Amino acid sequence: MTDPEFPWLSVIGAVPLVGSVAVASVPRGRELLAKQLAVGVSLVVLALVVALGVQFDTDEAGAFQFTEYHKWVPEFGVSYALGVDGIALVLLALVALLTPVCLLASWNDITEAPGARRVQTFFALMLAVEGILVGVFAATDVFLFYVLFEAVLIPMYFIIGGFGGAQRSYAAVKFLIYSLLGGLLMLASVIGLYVAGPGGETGFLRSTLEGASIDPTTQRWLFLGFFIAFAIKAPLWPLHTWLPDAASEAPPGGAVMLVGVLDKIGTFGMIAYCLPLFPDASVWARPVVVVLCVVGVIYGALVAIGQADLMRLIAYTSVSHFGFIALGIFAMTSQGQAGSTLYMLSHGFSTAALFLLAGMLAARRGSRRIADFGGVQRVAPVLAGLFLMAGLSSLALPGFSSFVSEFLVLAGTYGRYTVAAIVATLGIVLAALYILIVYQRVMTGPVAKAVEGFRDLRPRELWSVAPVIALLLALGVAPQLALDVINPAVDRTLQSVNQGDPQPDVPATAEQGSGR
Amino acid sequence: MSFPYAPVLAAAEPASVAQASGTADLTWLLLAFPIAGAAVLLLGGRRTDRFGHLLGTLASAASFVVALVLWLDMAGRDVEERATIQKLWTAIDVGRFHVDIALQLDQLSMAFVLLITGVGTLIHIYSIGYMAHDPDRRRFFAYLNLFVAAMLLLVLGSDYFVVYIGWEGVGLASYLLIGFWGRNPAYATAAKKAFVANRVGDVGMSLAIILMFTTFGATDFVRVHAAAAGAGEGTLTAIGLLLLLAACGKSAQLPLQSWLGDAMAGPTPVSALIHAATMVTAGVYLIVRSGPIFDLAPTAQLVVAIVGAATLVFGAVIGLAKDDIKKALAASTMSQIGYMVLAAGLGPAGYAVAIFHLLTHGFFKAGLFLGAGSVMHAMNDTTDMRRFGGLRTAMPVTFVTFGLGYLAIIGFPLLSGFWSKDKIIETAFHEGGVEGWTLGVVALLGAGITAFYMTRVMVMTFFGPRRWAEDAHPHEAPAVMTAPMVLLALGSVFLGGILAYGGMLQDWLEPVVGGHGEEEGVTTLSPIVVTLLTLLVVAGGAAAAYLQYGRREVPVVAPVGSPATIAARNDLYQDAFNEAVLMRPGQYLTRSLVYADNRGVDGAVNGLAALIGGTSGRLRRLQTGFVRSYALSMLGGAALVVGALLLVRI
Amino acid sequence: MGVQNYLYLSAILFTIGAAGVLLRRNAIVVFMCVELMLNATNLAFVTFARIHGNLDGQIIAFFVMVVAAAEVVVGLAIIVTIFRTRRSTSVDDANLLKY
Amino acid sequence: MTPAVSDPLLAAAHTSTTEAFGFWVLAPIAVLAALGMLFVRKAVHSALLLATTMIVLAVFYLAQSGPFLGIVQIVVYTGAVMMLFLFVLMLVGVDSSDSLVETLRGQRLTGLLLALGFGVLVVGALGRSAFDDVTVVGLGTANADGNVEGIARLLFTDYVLAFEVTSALLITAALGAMVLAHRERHTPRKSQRELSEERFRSDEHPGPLPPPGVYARHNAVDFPALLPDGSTSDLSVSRVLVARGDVQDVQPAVETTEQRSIEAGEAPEDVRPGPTQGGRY
Repeated sequence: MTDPEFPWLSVIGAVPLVGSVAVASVPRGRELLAKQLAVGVSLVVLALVVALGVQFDTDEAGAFQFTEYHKWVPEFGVSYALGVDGIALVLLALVALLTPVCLLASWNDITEAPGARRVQTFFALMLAVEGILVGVFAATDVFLFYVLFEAVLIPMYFIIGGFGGAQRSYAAVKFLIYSLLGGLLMLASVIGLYVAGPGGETGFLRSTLEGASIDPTTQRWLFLGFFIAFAIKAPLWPLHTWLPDAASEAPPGGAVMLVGVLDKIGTFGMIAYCLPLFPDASVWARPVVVVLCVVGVIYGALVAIGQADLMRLIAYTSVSHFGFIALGIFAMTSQGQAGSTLYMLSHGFSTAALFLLAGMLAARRGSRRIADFGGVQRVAPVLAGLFLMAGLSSLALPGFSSFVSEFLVLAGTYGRYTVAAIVATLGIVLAALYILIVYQRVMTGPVAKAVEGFRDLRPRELWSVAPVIALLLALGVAPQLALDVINPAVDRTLQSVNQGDPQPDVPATAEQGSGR
Repeated sequence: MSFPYAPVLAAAEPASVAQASGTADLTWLLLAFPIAGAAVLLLGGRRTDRFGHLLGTLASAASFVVALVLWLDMAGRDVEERATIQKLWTAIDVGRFHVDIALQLDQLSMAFVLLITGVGTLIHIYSIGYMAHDPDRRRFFAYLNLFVAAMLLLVLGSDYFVVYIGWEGVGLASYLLIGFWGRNPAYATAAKKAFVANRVGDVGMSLAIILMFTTFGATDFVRVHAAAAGAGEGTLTAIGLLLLLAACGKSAQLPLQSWLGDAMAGPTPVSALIHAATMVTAGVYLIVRSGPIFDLAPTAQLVVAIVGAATLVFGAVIGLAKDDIKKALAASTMSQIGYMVLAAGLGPAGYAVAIFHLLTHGFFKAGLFLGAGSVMHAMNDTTDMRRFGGLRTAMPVTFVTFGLGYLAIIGFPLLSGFWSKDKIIETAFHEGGVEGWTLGVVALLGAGITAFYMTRVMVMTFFGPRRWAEDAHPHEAPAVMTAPMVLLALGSVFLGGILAYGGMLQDWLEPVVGGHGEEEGVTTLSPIVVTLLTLLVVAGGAAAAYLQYGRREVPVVAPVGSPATIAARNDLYQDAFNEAVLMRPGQYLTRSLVYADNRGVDGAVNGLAALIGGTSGRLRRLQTGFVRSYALSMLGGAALVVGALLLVRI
Repeated sequence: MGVQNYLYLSAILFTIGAAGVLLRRNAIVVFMCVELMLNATNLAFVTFARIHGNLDGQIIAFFVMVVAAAEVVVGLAIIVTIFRTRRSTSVDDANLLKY
Repeated sequence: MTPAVSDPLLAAAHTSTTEAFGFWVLAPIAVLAALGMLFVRKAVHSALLLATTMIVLAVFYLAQSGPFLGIVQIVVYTGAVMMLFLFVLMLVGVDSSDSLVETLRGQRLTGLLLALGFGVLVVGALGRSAFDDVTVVGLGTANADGNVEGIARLLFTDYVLAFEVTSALLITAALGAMVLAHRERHTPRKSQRELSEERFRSDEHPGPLPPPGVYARHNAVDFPALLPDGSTSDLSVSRVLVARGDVQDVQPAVETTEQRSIEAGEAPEDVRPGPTQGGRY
């Protein structure tokens, strides 16, 4: 297994895809087998990713490791090239961790799906999403990335449209068309990139393109194509409106997959593609992007406060959080970008926990409306406790990794865009409001009539959410574990855009803290 | 103003804050016990219900023991070697941003550690009795342990970032405990209000730390304080004001004071520990700890003093009209912390005094709250003082301990409060100039009002005729509750004297907060005069209250009262103000944004879709289904192509 | 006379065929007009074969005929089927495939 | 390249006078026939006119050194394909004729204009191409071994794949035509007994209706039969006669005794007991 030639990434991507086919072919009537098989496959993927992480050379985290290269369409410079750096590794870990969680949490949700949709199909689609996402994060060829970027929409479309709530087809179509619109712009840019780049058999490799000097005007246009696609995916204000619909209509497991992992493609794309491929254009667009991000932070939080639907509320908090993530990326400081990368992880976990718990609440109550709950804490204290923990993580309470990431983003931004950082800091007050208001309305107060019969979390539900919370806490206490992997990759990104950290006005004279 | 601290550090930093070794290595244990306690109780669930309260108390007591050991060890060392730092692990290392999870145990933190673990343990013990009948007692102790751990982290952190972690940790514990009886919607709202108000303060904290980072490239005390001298005054003022904002949130100072009264929704031990003795004083700690920054930013310092003075009066005035015993005490807490903040705003001269008052206040206010808890416990959780009266015979122990606490807070000679409050007023006058006079007079006035409202509380509760509800059968609390009250009462009586004896506390704190007596302000009034004046004012206040409430009948239902009374009863309209200025517009903004998002942003998206759909609906009509129409357009196309080809050829 | 006259003839016949397709409503007549167009192109192919001196044009014309034969067979079968159900051979009646 | 003028197969490099004469005679016929196709009302006339054009084209193929194609044109097109057309026309109704009134608004004008424009464009394009500079090679060399051999050689070498594919196409087409023309039976054929029972169960008159001539006042074919209610039956006269307008008018006898008796019984209006249909019962 330690063979350096072993195609780790291909295998990690292929296992869930093969598993997906296997799960789909489980005959009707054997739903349990399909579920077990799906969870088993996702755990195998997790084990593989852990093995990958163990072998990952942290000192060289800035460079791509476990690289694979095969020609695909050499005439157009397209190749099948995989590799991970620190940032991609973090996201791979996110995918691998959240998939089994989602599958476990969706155990019984799908049987209640309307119509005669097969349980097998749902689990197979989830595995398909996982497999494609692995490819998205591991691709080092722009064209391959694009293909997978679009491909992942298909299983997700069916997850939302096939297994979602009452408005599912509206939400699914909106999600698909919105994303495809971005994808179209990106396709144009991908082609343009090849034309403007050096071309040749490896003309789509990131390594080829990152060094290419493209003239500024072209760069800007190409950048816009990529950026809008990523901004839709992320989603940045004001391109966010598909998210609340899609996330609230999708089944909870699917919503986690969508918001927790799939949307990270957007922010991952910004840091891994937009910046290194179009350094000048990124710096050119920076002020506008920063403004959008800050607006998103405040706007998302304010709108979240006003939501009446549990799932939509969580979706809008994500809009706010994605604002933070993109802000950190475009602040172009090591703190900002490392914070953003860590934020992707934290946001994935905390949103996952929130969505899953909200899903469990909704499944018990049969409604997603906040007003339909009340006093859940009395009848289901564990559920309420975990919900509070997830919420606290979402509002970036110290001790959770989201706090570290949010703080790093703000600290990184302040040096470059002081006003933006100050305004964004107001987001932490609003975050407290939206989480605590929903906690107060749902969990505290007198026990509502319809809530009285609630049973607390089943062991399966507990074990699907508890690990996520535990990870959030662990990374909150010792974030350096993740930052060690992220930092070199972030430094490389910053080098590519030729941006250094702002220097402090009055550098402290004492030696670096590590000496003590 | 002298600034003895930073240059020394810059020159010989390692000597000043030594790496922990020997006994000081145990610092981490202080935190480990309560964290472990909280973790076991929270994760263990119902299984730990039987022994949860004992385990929680044990964890706190163990911490206290460790604190005592550490204290003895520290006291045994030379003054220069007392401060130690124990680095646990590196939390963050990104670019220049480097944060170690490290515990700095110096004289200042030591004082706090002893207060927190000591008073904390007493309150744990008290709670065993107080919460005996609550089905969720285990959870309560888990939260208490969590609070102790977070508070210890707050005072032990060697880095503003670590302090921030503890800072939010205590906020969380406070939130959980205020909302402990969250089935009452008002309590849950109070909890949320406290957390949000604290969060506003946290914005200040965040920005202050970030500003330190961008200015100095560091956030730990040692390096920041050492480099502070090199920064511009504007920056330092900004940092100072941001830290003040943080302190206002946590310590319920103007303008973020409104949450403290509502926070009394929590169980009374919580009010005693968190909302009187420890957490709410964190702001004072922060300001004192950041002394080197404030010393270089006189504007910020002045604002601190003004905020303190304003809150002092504000709280006291509210205290005058409150009929709820806990709310009256909460108002008093606000006011007393105003004293501390005022002192902290007076520069190095005031830091030690602020801490002094903080410590004594911790004892007597905790004692008062526990007494109030005992009364409520006896009176079926009634808090309305108009339904009390004449309890001194029913509850002698409570009466005595509460009475001692009362005497301490109004500054009865030789009791704890006398020493510390007197010092503050004295220091304020000492400042000289218009500021000094104003602050001094305000502080003096505050002492008088304090005497008035505390006497009112005392008289209405323990003296006069019995105005009890029908079903009230007051009885003395069990020993597990009275014992802590007695201990705290002893502290209220003697602590001040001990600490003041020969300037003991000031000497102890001097290496951290700077010198005291030598500080020569303008001698305006000699200490004796100030003391006498204070006593006079206090006596006047107390006498007035006695005349008002001791001699006359206290109506069971509150009379309408003058406009001033109504205003004070309504917390001087602070909630109304917040509601009108923040909440209503906020709700309106939120609602309109939701509308705008649905109709505007999403409307644009859906509108675009509808436009495309509509256009294609029109275009669809071209598909008549008539083959010949299609053939026509095909021929047209062919003609166009031929024509185009011809054109190109020409 | 030059060979191009054949081409002119071809063009004219093609145009007439096209006009017939547009103007006539009887499916069979329309079909016949299509055949006329095909024939017109065949004439052009044959003429071009002559001009260029190789037989490829004739081969193509041959293939056109074969394909036309196949097309006629299927097309007429379709017309008969439609007629059977709708009792009409008007192309305007078969307009269900709209909007 | 040595074009042997005497051999008609090889002579195609130039247009002989004979050819020119033939062309100028036949081409107008083709065009007129084609135009006629456009304007005649009856489909069968169109078919005949098309056949004319095709035969003319066959002659032109022959004239242009394409004897094989010429023959194929006559055999396959004018023979087989046109037969098929006529056959279908018979199925559909030989006498059916189009109404030439245009139903699609603007279709006729636009169609004509477009077709005209297209023709003008193509003809213009042809006119612009400088044919004078092009030397007409002629098929002398290509047809050296005979036209059929030449075509066969190409067909079985260069075009063999296309040729084979064509065979597949033809088979598919044949199958397709069969499938399309075949009418699927979904129910078993009804037996005599079932038909009879069905008839008696229905409300219709079960017995045979009066045969032709029962109420007739003439026995000539151009006199329609009378229905029980006294009106004439359209079905009783051949459509050909109706189309010609040769049907004699019959004034039914008013208020005959038979009619009254029938009205008293059952004389539904929709019963059309035409003489030709009587046999079906």
